Amino acid sequence: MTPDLIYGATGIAVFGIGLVGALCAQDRLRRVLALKLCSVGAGFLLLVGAWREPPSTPDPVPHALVITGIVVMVSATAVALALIRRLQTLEAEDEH
Amino acid sequence: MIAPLVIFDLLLALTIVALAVAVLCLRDLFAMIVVFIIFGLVSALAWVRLSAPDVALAEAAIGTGVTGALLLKTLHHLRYVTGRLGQNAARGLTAMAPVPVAVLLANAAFCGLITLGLAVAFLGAPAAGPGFEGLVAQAMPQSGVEHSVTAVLLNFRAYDTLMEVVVLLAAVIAVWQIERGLSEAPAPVMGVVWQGFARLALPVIVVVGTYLLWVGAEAPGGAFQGGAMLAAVGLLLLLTRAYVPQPGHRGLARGAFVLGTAAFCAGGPSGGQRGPRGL
Amino acid sequence: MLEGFGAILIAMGAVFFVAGTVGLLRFPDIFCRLHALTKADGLGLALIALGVALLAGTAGAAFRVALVWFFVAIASATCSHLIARYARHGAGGVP
Amino acid sequence: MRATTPLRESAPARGHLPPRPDILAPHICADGPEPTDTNAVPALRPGPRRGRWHRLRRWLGAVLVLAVLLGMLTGWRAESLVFGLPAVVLGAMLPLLLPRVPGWRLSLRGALAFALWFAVQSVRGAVDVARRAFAPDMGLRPGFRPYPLTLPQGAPRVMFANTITLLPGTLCAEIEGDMLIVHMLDTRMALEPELAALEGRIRALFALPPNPELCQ
Repeated sequence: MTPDLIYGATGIAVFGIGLVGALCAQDRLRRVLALKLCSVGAGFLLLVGAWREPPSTPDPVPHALVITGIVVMVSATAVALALIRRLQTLEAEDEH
Repeated sequence: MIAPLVIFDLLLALTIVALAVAVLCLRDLFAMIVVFIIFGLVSALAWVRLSAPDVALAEAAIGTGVTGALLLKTLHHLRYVTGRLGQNAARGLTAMAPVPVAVLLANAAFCGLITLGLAVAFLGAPAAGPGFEGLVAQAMPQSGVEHSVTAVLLNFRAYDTLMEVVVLLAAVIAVWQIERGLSEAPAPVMGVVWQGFARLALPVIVVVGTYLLWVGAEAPGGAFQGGAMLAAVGLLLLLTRAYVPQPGHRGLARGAFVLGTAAFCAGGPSGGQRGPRGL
Repeated sequence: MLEGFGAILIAMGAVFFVAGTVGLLRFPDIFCRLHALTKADGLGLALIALGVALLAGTAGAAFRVALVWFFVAIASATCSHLIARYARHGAGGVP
Repeated sequence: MRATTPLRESAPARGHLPPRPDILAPHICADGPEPTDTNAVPALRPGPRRGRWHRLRRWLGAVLVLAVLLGMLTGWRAESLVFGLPAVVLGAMLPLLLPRVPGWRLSLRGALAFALWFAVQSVRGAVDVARRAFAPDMGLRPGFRPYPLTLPQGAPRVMFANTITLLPGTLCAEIEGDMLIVHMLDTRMALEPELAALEGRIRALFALPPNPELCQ
């Protein structure tokens, strides 16, 4: 039982949960969050791939990739949330 | 005999999965966002266990902090819109058109298949051979910095990082265009205790954010993490109403963003800090 | 010796965190829960920070830990004040 | 059925109210109706150094503190100043964007005494709440109590509000003008003596005159 096995399983589970949420969730905010869950799950898998037994240091390239992924994900989330705000306003005006 | 750290890892893993399920299941949107923030922080803790402190810092600051602020802003806007109409529960506005149960089931089955495939691929992958760490260690003297993750981000894969700064810029421009003419929910009045906190915290956040940026050259830290701290400064200023966004300032802000990206193209690692600030 | 003392402090801090969490679960309303969070967790964090500073040994690390403790303490007092204020005003918060 | 907090604050029990002449005139002791006007607190400020020179001194003090912070974090390395110097200057300027509050100064003796007292009180508060959390009968009778503020605006008040939150059984819920709304875990406890003692300590910490009658 090493951390890579435990957290590899966690990553797969989180990715799966996120996928289910992204396809099945009923409200928009939750779908965006579900996609973010997917990205965290993928981050887990990349980091597990980079992990080495403690005396040796982990592989820095996947680490850099995950950081890039986090930044890109926050950009995507910002755009998605702005779209949600716009949609809310439009719908609210329609009902008015 | 199981080592205590393994028990800790297992507990942490279970917590993460439980929190992820809770994000999908909680009915109250505010509770969902709070649980999501906790999920991000606990995953960051797990990433420290995978000896990736840089990534954990980035996830805590950007993936959880900035994202959480954006989510709360969206929820605030949502409640503002619904409150102004005085009807129509908050859920109604975020909800999408109902989907037939059969489609839902098909989707779930599809997800299950993909996840299963992922698991098979993960377990069937060959045992971890040597990755890039040898190559990175060889090239480290040429990079001019002492921390390997920073070297990969800013030196060896600089085009990749440039791309991500451009993505940030594109996102900021897209958000500006989408929100053009949208009536903003006013920032809440927070009171004197909050003002006192901001007065104390603002300068320290600036200094600590800059320190993170500086220390990225040799230890965990870096431009994006420091940039997220500086983004927090902007948020604090908005929440204290010390700065009220005005249409006239937009051109100035746009210029600053484009300049930041241009500065990064010119090769300065400091250009990266400009990007996250706008979010 | 120093390690043992640090470990004892961290364990005591953990006990206070457990107490705070039990209070959070048992106390009847949001204001009482804030009491549990600010006081018990505040002392728990202080003890853990002290223990970690002892274990870390260097002055620089101790300073960073002290800085973290200071800001978490102020932020927790401010946050609990804001939450209580918000809860008193009902769902509004924006007057 | 457990008692929850009623949302209205109730007047304190008669027996707990000590005679406090200053309560009758809180608006005189506090710094007047206009909170942003520094000139409204002449009686409480012993040294009349004000105006531009005073603000510059405060700013330089902030720069000094931030520079020490940066030095401690970076291990006093000279090359950190490339990023550090602009950050320190900018950081010290940011609070100027916030509404102005009266200046303050710390007394070293008051600060030492306060730190010691604060440590003891936070242990008391935490033990009290932990005992209640584990006790079968939590002994709660929550409720709100008003408490008139006599401390001047700005840092002393904020410090007072934040420290109340760490005292046993009390939590600062709101500041309405010159009235502080305190949430108590047990409204049978005596509130005024504790808060009056805390007020005295804060006055000592900020080198303010000890008794509020002075300002009349």
